[in-house]
Amino acid sequence: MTHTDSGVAHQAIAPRLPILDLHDVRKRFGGTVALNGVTLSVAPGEVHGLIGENGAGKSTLIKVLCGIVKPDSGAISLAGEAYEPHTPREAKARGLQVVHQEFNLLPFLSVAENIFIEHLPRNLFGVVRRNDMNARARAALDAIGLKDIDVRWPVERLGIAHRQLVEVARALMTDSRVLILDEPTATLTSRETDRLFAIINDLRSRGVSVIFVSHHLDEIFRICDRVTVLRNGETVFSRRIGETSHDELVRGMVGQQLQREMASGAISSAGEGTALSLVNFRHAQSPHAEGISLDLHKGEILGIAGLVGSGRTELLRAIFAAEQPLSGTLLRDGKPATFRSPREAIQAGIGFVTEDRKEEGLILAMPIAANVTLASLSSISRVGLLDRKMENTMTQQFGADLKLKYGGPSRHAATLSGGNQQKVVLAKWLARNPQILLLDEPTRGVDVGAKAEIYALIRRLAEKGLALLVVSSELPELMTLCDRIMVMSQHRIVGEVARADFSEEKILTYAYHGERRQTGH
Amino acid sequence: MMQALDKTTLNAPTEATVSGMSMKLLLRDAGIGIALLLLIVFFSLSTEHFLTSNNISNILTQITINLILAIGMTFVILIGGIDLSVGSMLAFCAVVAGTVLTIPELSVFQAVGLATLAAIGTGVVCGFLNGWISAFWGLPSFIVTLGMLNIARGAALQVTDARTIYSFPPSFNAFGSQMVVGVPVVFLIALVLVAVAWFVLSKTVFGRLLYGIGNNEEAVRLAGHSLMFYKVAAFTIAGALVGIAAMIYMARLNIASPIIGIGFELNAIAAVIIGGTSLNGGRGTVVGTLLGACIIGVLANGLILFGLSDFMRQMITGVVIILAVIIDKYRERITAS
Amino acid sequence: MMQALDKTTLNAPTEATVSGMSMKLLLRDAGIGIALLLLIVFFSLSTEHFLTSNNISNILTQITINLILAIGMTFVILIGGIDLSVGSMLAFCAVVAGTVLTIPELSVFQAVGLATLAAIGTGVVCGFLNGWISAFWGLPSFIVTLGMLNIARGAALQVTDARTIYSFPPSFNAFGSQMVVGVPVVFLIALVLVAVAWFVLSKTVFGRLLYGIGNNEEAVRLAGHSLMFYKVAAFTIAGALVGIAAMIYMARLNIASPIIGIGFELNAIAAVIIGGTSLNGGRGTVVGTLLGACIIGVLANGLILFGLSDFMRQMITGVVIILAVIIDKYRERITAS
Amino acid sequence: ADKPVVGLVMKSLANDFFKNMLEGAEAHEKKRGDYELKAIGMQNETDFESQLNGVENFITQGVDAIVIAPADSRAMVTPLKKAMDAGITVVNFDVSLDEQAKKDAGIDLAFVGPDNRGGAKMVGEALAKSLGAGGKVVILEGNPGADNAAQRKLGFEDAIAEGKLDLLDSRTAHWETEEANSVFSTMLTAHPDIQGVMAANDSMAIGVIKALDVAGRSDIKVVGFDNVPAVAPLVKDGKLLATVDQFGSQMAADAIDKALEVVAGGPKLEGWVKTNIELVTKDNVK
Ligand SMILES: Nc1ncnc2c1ncn2[C@@H]1O[C@H](COP(=O)(O)OP(=O)(O)OP(=O)(O)O)[C@@H](O)[C@H]1O
Ligand SMILES: Nc1ncnc2c1ncn2[C@@H]1O[C@H](COP(=O)(O)OP(=O)(O)OP(=O)(O)O)[C@@H](O)[C@H]1O
Ligand SMILES: [Mg+2]
Ligand SMILES: [Mg+2]
Repeated sequence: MTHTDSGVAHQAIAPRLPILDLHDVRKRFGGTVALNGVTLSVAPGEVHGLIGENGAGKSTLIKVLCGIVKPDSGAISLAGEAYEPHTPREAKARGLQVVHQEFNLLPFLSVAENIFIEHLPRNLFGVVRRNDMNARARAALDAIGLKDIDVRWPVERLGIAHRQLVEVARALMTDSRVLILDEPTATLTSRETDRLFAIINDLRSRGVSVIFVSHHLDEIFRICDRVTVLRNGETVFSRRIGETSHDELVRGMVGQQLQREMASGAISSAGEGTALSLVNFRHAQSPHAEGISLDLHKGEILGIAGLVGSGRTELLRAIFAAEQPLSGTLLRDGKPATFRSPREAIQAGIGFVTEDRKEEGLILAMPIAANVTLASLSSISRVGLLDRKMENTMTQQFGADLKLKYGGPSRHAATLSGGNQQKVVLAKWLARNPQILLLDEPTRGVDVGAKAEIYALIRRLAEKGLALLVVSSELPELMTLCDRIMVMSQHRIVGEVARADFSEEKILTYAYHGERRQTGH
Repeated sequence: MMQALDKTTLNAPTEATVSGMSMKLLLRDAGIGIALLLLIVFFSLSTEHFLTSNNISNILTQITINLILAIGMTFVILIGGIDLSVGSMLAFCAVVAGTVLTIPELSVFQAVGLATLAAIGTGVVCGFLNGWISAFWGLPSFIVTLGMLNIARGAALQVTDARTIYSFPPSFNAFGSQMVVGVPVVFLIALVLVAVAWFVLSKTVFGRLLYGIGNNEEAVRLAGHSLMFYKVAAFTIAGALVGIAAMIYMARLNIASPIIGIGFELNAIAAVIIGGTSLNGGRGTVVGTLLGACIIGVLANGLILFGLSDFMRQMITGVVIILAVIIDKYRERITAS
Repeated sequence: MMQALDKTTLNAPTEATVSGMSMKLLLRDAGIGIALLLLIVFFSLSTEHFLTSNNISNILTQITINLILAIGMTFVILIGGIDLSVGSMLAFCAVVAGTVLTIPELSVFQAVGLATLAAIGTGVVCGFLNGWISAFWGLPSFIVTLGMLNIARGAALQVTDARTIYSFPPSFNAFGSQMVVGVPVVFLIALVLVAVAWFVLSKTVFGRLLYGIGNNEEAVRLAGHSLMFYKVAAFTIAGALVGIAAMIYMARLNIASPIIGIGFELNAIAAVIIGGTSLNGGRGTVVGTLLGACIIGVLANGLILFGLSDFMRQMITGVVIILAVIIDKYRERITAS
Repeated sequence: ADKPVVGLVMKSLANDFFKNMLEGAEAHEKKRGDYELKAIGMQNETDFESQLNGVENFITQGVDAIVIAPADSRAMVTPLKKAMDAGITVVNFDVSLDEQAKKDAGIDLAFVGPDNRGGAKMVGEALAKSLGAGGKVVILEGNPGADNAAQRKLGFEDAIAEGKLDLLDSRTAHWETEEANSVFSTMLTAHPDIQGVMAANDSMAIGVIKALDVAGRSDIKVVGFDNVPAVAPLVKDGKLLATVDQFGSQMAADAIDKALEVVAGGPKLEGWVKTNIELVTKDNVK
């Protein structure tokens, strides 16, 4: 490396010649500075963590690397040669593979076709060798532990976590020199995450470099050799993993010491009557006639844990009447209620933060303000006329509350970073002032700082008497937040753990228990 | 529209940018405006009569029907639908209204009033059916309105037995060619409709949700809004506007025939899309539609004045339509960078 | 299609399910097949001549042109595009080929060969332009092909000076009405084209990527494929098929006129969409298109045999088109649960 | 002084009949050399608006005379009145404006043109003669709602009544060859005993004849209308029993002559200046 540091503290010089080297890369989108001098080098066979707050520029950096976004300035070299990809095709040809943060799947094509979309196996005449493809896709899925889905299914039928794994499988199909994973674990439970790490380890041993983006610092410590911290589009520092600490990384990301919000387990005052109870509540996808029964008290935070595909999302959707329940009773404040549409659920004071923000949560091509107010239009309008001033005030207020990093209320939601988009979805429901809030993976893609804020917010809401039902694939999250955790497996509630008894081991035992019973392992 | 806002407003999301916003608003529609301007300049220089006040008012009259249909079409396309039945519905509304208009027992005043109600009512019923059938059954509106295209045309022919209705009250016909300071009254009506549509689409909750549905139906549904209502409403509005267009058609041509309006749907859709509205829904403005309709009208008029043979004229029309949207793309690329 | 797979195959993803798969495949297209069957049963019972071999071969002949156009349209719609120019292109291809066919110096063999090349070549050029202009400039294909609709029609009129070309070689005309065991040869050609299209779309890499583009263009681009190539290819294939349809038209009717094919695009699109292909692209089959074309053809024929008046017939046609897709929806709901 | 300008307003130029008419007019302009011709057509036959726009454009351009083949016999009355009020000489040809509509608008306008109904009757009679009383016939109509289509149908019906023919079915094929072919094939299935076909134009007759070829029915007689070049071989072969020539190329030229007379200060035209029509059969086809 010939360049001099611009105030960036490089710790150790990489042992070998770096495979990928970025120097002072910059990118602006109109008035937003997304990258403001990123310097980074990745050694061959190294797993390099990339961390930073929401909107720090991680995804933009990755888009630069794979030829989607053209940087304004800066130098990039790949294996010692200058590297300026203009198209994703070019990037792939040079040996870069990416799993993007937002999904890029073909919903009506089969899982196998999605996995092989880059190079569909063909014979001389361009005919797809379907058997071969399906078999190899099967093997690829088995390798990452996705045994329970058929490779001939259309991707449309998969849940969000499975989709993420399919994307990972796709990226692994081609041999690459550098594999970039943008928040692959955001939708995974610990079991899938473990498998993914095993794969990463294997790649490392074969000399492939991996850039790994995550908001989970424990994952960074588990898998990475080195880590680079971005803040406001700038490299703060790069360190060997052994030479840094959790606190130092957090300080690097947010620029100050964060209060350990996670630890404070202030328990909300549960138990002033049930806000919602389900009795033998069953939806169309559930294989069990007895359905699901549970009680959610006012002011309570009830967590639902479970492995991917255990039916948590579908339960929430059925409660919200996004899908019609089949049978069973739903009691709202003790009174039986039937919702025929989300509209009626909302009128009964229920809000639903969906897990797939792109498909169900946001209108990406519309302004942030329009998204924030989407569920509470009546409160920003008079006789059907929109009050833009009120709308903007409301947006700015929630923007401030949730520490949203955004250009302005009138910018499109699509211009936000992934984590900030998630905050907009939250704001949409908070603006509605619900009495019951269903949260499906509420902090998916949210950075540590913001996560703490969201936790605090959820707790404040509970203190105000809201009943919260939280589905999350992160056990620490549930254990920090919840008063009670129910564990689902195979569409059943297989166990319940009270706060006093919280332990990962206990919850996982329940979660795998159902699994074992089913598959006979 | 909200989507019009450009990147530069980014760091000043305060009230002070309102005038900046309208500038951007203008700029957004300017691409197609530039194409229109080029056309106007070209025809002004190359033909003798193009810029005479007489010809301008001709053009405005000639644009009117298509513009009114295109306003309704904008609503439908914004929610991601399409309405192929407007031409047939125009004929059906016209013959129903024409029948009322020629009832001898009625005074002119009554006849015109009832006929207007009949025209709009017919349009509303057909539009409602279009919207309801597609929303309730979840069918593509392309097919449903293709069905309605046949149904309305058949009905128009059936009720009149393929005969033309004529002999409308003279004062009604006079209205069709009335001018106010050189501008045809019928065009002014269309302009008022543009203004109302613009207001509804950009200033009301209703309009906001139409855009939302065009962008992401599921998100709007999960936010507790009834998709059915808004979809049906968009098609019904389109139907009502067809009814108004039918009255104006009758006032202009003095007849109501069951075979009018064939192919009008393509012209209306073309105006909407040339005007920058996305066929996938969720994006576009009614001001763009106005400009799109102007382009089509100016082109048709100017090429005749230019003296091209009919066949050449048809070819050139095709080329210019494509060029107009290419110019719009150029503008987009330039303002984006 | 893969999409056909239902939940029941879920736990047995082995080779043993292949026959189960074809069952599902049938079931998927069956919805519209049921609608077709209902129509056929109805007309068989209610009219005397419907099920005669003569009438069946009539229907097959009458379907042929629309079916061939609809095959090409399937390619275009699958990638999320639309082609409004097929009717005009049909006329343009026909008059170009007709001109070649009537060159007196050529032997029949040469004339027919060259004319076929000319027809397909003309279609390929127009289709290529459609695809290239929309892909290169990122324009909606609706507008580009609307432009081409005007250009090709104008060109057809210009080259012929609006005159009909006639007097083709008798052996060429004979071919147009040839039968093989009661089935018109032209229909067999269309069936072969269906089979080829089905193979290309479902079995080849090319076809799968067309589906992919219709599903999620961006994802296909990110996977390193050239969108340009596939988009241009889809429109070019549609153009080539228009050329073939033009030759069949000429062989059947013995003339080539610049005003043929008006409105054919709507019929072709209707066949595709009734056949279950999504207008948004990415989903559908050419077998569905075949069934859709059959529905349209059976309806047109049956309603005349049924003795309905022209106007009633038009109305009923509209109603049945809508009913057919409603039946398809029902099937979907039932198989889904 | 400038030559007088004549605005010729026609229907769709996209067919042989009007194309011939236009060429006749253009040849006429060259031959006379004392006027300037401006011609416009329309997109399709039901596109009344573009004809209306054409008339308005001619008024704007200040032409001396408008010679018009109206797309609709009633819709064009108002704009033509406007033209007359602007001092423009107007001559109506090809299709006559509606008498009642003219009276209502308070204008008096001559018509130069053929008798569509008479022509249709003429060709219908030829068919009746060949079939004899009781012959079973079907009609293929033009565009429903079009004046000439309605006139021709009436003419056919006159001939059927007089010749005591038996009308089995009457349907539109919208002037089109392909549609006529399909519709007629199906009519033939429903009524295998058809003996004669009256097609309201030759394009449809071509489609019918092709359907008869395929069905192998050389016993059915067909008559058409317009005498377009493409039917000449069919008339010679006897596949088309008869058609009617309206001498379209002459018609516009005649109307222009009449208009120029008035522009030059001649007396106002009145009534119906009938133009020639002729039955074309095997005996006189060229
Ligand atoms: N196309 C765009 N137009 C305008 N601004 C953009 C665009 N893409 C990204 N940005 C902005 O650039 C900044 C960096 O975004 P980026 O997506 O790289 O963040 P990130 O580090 O990946 O965050 P997260 O952890 O939330 O995914 C953000 O402020 C974002 O709003
Ligand atoms: N459309 C569908 N067709 C078939 N199976 C489906 C479909 N959608 C979901 N499933 C299956 O239903 C089960 C429950 O899915 P659900 O999304 O509710 O699980 P989850 O616990 O929320 O997991 P995730 O983390 O994936 O969201 C899974 O086995 C999933 O594969
Ligand atoms: Mg990101
Ligand atoms: Mg889930």
